[in-house]
Amino acid sequence: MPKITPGTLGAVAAVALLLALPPILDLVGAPFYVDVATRIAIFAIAAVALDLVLGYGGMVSFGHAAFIGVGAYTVGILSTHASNGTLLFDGALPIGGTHSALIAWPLAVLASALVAFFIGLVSLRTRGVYFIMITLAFAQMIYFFFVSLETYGGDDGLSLWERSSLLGLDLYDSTVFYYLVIFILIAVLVFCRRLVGARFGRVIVGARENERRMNAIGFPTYRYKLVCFTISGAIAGLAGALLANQTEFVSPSLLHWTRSGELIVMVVLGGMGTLLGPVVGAIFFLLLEDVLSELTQHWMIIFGPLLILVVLFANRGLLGLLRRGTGNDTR
Amino acid sequence: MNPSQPLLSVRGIVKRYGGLAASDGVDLDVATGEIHSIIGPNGAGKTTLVGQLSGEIRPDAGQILFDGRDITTVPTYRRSALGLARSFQVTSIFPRLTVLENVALAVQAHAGHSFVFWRPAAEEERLREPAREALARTGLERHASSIAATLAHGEQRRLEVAMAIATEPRLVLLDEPTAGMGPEETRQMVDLLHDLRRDTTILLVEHDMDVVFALSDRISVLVYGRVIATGSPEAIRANADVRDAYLGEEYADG
Amino acid sequence: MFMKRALLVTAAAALFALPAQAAEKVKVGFIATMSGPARALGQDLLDGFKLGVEKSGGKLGGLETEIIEGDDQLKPDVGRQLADRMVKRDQVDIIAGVVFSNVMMAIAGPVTRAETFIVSANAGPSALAGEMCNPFFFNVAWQNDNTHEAMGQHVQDAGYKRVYLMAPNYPAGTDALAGFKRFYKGEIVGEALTQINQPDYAAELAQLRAAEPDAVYVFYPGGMAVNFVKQYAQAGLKEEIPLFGPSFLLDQSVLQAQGDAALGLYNTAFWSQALDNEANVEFVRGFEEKYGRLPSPYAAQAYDAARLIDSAIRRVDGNIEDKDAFREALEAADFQSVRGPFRFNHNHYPIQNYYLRKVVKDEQGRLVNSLEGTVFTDHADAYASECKMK
Amino acid sequence: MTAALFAEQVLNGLQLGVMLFLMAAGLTLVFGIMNLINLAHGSLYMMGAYLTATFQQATGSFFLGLLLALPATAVVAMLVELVALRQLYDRDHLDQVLATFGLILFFNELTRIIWGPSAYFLDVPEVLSGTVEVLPGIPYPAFRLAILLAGLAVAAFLFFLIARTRLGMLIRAGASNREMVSALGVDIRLLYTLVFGLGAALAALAGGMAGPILAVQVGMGESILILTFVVIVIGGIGSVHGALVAALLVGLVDTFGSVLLPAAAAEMAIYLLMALILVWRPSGLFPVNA
Repeated sequence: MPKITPGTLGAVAAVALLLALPPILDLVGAPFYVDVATRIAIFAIAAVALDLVLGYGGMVSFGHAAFIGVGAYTVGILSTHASNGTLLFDGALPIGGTHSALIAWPLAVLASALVAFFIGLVSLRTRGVYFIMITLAFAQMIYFFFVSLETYGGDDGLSLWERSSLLGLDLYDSTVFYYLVIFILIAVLVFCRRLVGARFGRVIVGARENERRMNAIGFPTYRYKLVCFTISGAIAGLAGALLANQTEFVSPSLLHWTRSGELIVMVVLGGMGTLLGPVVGAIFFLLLEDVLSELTQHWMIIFGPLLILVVLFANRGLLGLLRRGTGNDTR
Repeated sequence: MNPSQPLLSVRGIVKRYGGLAASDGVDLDVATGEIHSIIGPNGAGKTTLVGQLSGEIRPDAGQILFDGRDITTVPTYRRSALGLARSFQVTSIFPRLTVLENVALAVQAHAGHSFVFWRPAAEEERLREPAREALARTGLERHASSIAATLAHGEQRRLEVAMAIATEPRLVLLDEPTAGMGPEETRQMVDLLHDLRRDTTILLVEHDMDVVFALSDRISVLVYGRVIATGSPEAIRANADVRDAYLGEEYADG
Repeated sequence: MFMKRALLVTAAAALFALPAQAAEKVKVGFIATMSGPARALGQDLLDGFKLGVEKSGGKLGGLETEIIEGDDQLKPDVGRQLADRMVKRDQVDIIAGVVFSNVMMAIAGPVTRAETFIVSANAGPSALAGEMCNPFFFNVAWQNDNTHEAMGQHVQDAGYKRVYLMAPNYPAGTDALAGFKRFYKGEIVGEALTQINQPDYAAELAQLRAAEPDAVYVFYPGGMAVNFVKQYAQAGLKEEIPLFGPSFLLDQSVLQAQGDAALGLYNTAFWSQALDNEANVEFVRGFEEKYGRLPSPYAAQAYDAARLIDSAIRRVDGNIEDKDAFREALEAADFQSVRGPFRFNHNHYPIQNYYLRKVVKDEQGRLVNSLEGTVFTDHADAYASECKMK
Repeated sequence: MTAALFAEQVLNGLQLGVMLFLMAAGLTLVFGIMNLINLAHGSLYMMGAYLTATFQQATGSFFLGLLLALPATAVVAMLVELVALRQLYDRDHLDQVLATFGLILFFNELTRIIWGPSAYFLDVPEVLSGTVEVLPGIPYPAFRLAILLAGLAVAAFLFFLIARTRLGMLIRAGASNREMVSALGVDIRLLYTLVFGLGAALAALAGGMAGPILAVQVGMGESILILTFVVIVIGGIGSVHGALVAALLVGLVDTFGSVLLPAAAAEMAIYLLMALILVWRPSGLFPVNA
């Protein structure tokens, strides 16, 4: 199967560039940008997760920030309990906190997956605008849940006393943390690539294209969409766990509804229903936000119309623009 | 299976929209191996009947039995698993997938569960082989790798049929398979259906009377939500009620 | 944990400290919320701070001064990224500003770990006053609870027996009510926590009226303050039951939008533009001249932040690289604060007076806070005892 | 809770309800007819409040200010429709969500540049400044009562407009059959622009009337926007009478939730209500295309 195609070459080049980034930045005297790149990569993971439901599954989720938040809070809460030595649950089976990434991160993924499962269970019964709005409503519920969660800082948020510990790696070292995040991003991309090409992915794409037909040829599409939604939530939760570690801080602002909107922007900006699209979108979105906000306080007045222009004239995303010439469009 | 028992049996199904009964006690038996056609004027309730048979519409009353089993409340996707396949009146394919992928998806629905996350579906011969066979049978094999949306109308209609038969169903419900076709395309479709009858029972909802009378073993006439007559093509043609209600003017004009 | 680490690092730094050279330039990273609905506060902070820098002729402590501005968008992770960039790329000496506690909590760890000083011009989370207090963190405004404690004392002194409390349901809100209750000993007849950024309080006001309290104490900042004060007056409650609040409920950033609904209401603050000291008179006049509006307490705090930094740089003769000396210079707080007496507690939070103010109209018919008395003299916060710093 | 207090809370709930209805009516019409999700509907509400305040200061009269703000907001909205939104009618919902999300950012920043970052002042008009004793011992703010009555009057007018007038007939026809409207010789694009303007005027009315009660500030549109979406989703998107029922329902649940439930639960009550209703009826209480 591994043929040398332009795509494979591009992927190899991209990975090489990602790996070489920290030394390059060091060389040009801008090592700080490793942190920026890390943050972009984390949001890229979340955007890829969203693209799985949005681009491949055609489910416009307006609540994905909630899953990032749940993942981040899981790590934050476990870390708090580990730091002050208190128990998370008391009673017959007392459970304490932990700093260990090997425990905390899978739990973050699991928690987000569970939340996504239950939200999906209800939301996927609806269609179209109703789906958009009900996912937004659920995300708002979770947002307010964390706002009122006074034990864990409520609206003020929760400081991570320590970053997670992972196999003796120094996660405080920007470069180490960067490589870890890049490794996870690539792993997520590979997993998603396999997933969309496998039977499961075919069902998801089929349901996007023509759900009625999928039912008629014998697929219980609801089930598959629910699993897809859950997987997507789980990956977003992983991004949340990473973000909590990078920021060393978790707060409800992570779950604000505009965050869900920004994630959608990233996916569409880069190109829906492609795997690299969301990555490109995250890079472009966050850099643009950064550059514009350094340019002027009123950067939103540029950013807003820019968004409209993208939708009107480049709604296949940046990747789509690049590919228009070559006619190589996988969507 | 009891040979004397009909494969599909509809007992008095009723479906009302507001005050209007789109199905007003429809009775219908389809025997194994036959081509059974349903005809009727516009507004007779054919679309509603097809919806109920495929499971997209739930009847208010009555029963649908498939191979003796009550499937009245069985969801669409499970009817397909039981061996009841269908095509759509308005072409319903996956326009952005290739022709082969379209059919392979239909095969996939019947080849075990699809919670497979790692192994590429494109490498599963178990899916592609039957799909290619179905394409060969419907004369579409040379289009296998074309994007479905690029096919001509008649070819898309045949792709519909290919998707329906790829799963080796026991009964195919074909909803106006020749809709919008020219004479040459219609002739190809008739040949295809002739060929299909060797392996499967066909329930045909069709407007084109030439097709109906050329193919059918039996015909049921639906008028105002009721079956007013069922019989061989000759019997139907001779039936005075049918002629009064419908056939006369339309067939004469046709 | 990072507390311990920071102390270790400090000790190491002290061991290897070289005779410091006077720096030529001081770089200040100024982080504030400059976009979104909460932008007004950020603008006040920035304007106040810039005026404070101008007072030294644009040179804090006589050093060339560069201010690098950053908009945290009220997103802690964005604030964190800004702080990282300022510390690592721009290599600022001090990070100042910061409106919101959640942003401060996100940046405090990494910035102090990098041994960069933070001079908070507003955010004063209790954690940083107590167990997470830090040698590199200074708050030149107030600790969240203080203003509420002062009003608790005043309402107690004024003899009100039955008080009804309201605040938004978030930590600053619950802290506010806790602060009030720390000094108010009468009966609390009702307590309502409302949704954060809730626009309409009609339902809660009906409940409040039915509880028949003697007095009402509420904490609502920003837009919520405007909503609440207007609706309280519109419901006819203002004449019936006296309303008290912290300065945030009635400060210059919201008064104009509240209009006459605010007239006559009492509030407590660490500062008033009516304070008659030399520094304050100069500040208020200068602010009005430069920006064409009256300063809010936020502007006063930020002005003081600039004055504090100026004084500390002077005290070390520009040797800001000597972190220990610079810290001592900051601790000395050798500057004329616009609020009168000012010194730092051992947790680097202020010990200062708290005043009673009343909303009145000035000669030009503008709504302002007049000075009605002093509630607390040399008041410290309740969390200092939890701070292990020297 | 005493009977009098209960009655007062019912009034509060209804008042919030009619406010939500004014917002929801425009949004649901625009969706029903143009099939457009407009996230920027809250920006029109904000625009209405700011323009009312500005015109009030210029004319010295709140009512005159409000009266001027309605057409002004409608004109701004119709310009936006002409320039940007018109291109979105045939796009999928995702594109619409994105583009109108961009519009929110634009409008917020524009407002901030024009009117400054601080909250803006808008006072209750003199004649409505007192309280009215609606029940013995229960003084109720006259202005809120006026909002309630004005809202109900607008609702009645809207139902009359849709049920009895030619424009209403076109609106009803446009919702179900674009070709038919075109066949009647009506410029469907003009109809769309007018409907959008109507929705904007309703939002401006809500914003202008909310101005004296609330802080007129950037971002005021977002908090009501999400509630409005909850309303139209519960009511069934495209259904004006669904919007009315749902708006009153949401107003009452929100009001009673905030006094009867603990804070955390009250915040989630509305969203829980919506989830439950959608589980029961996935297309809302009054689905338009049954």
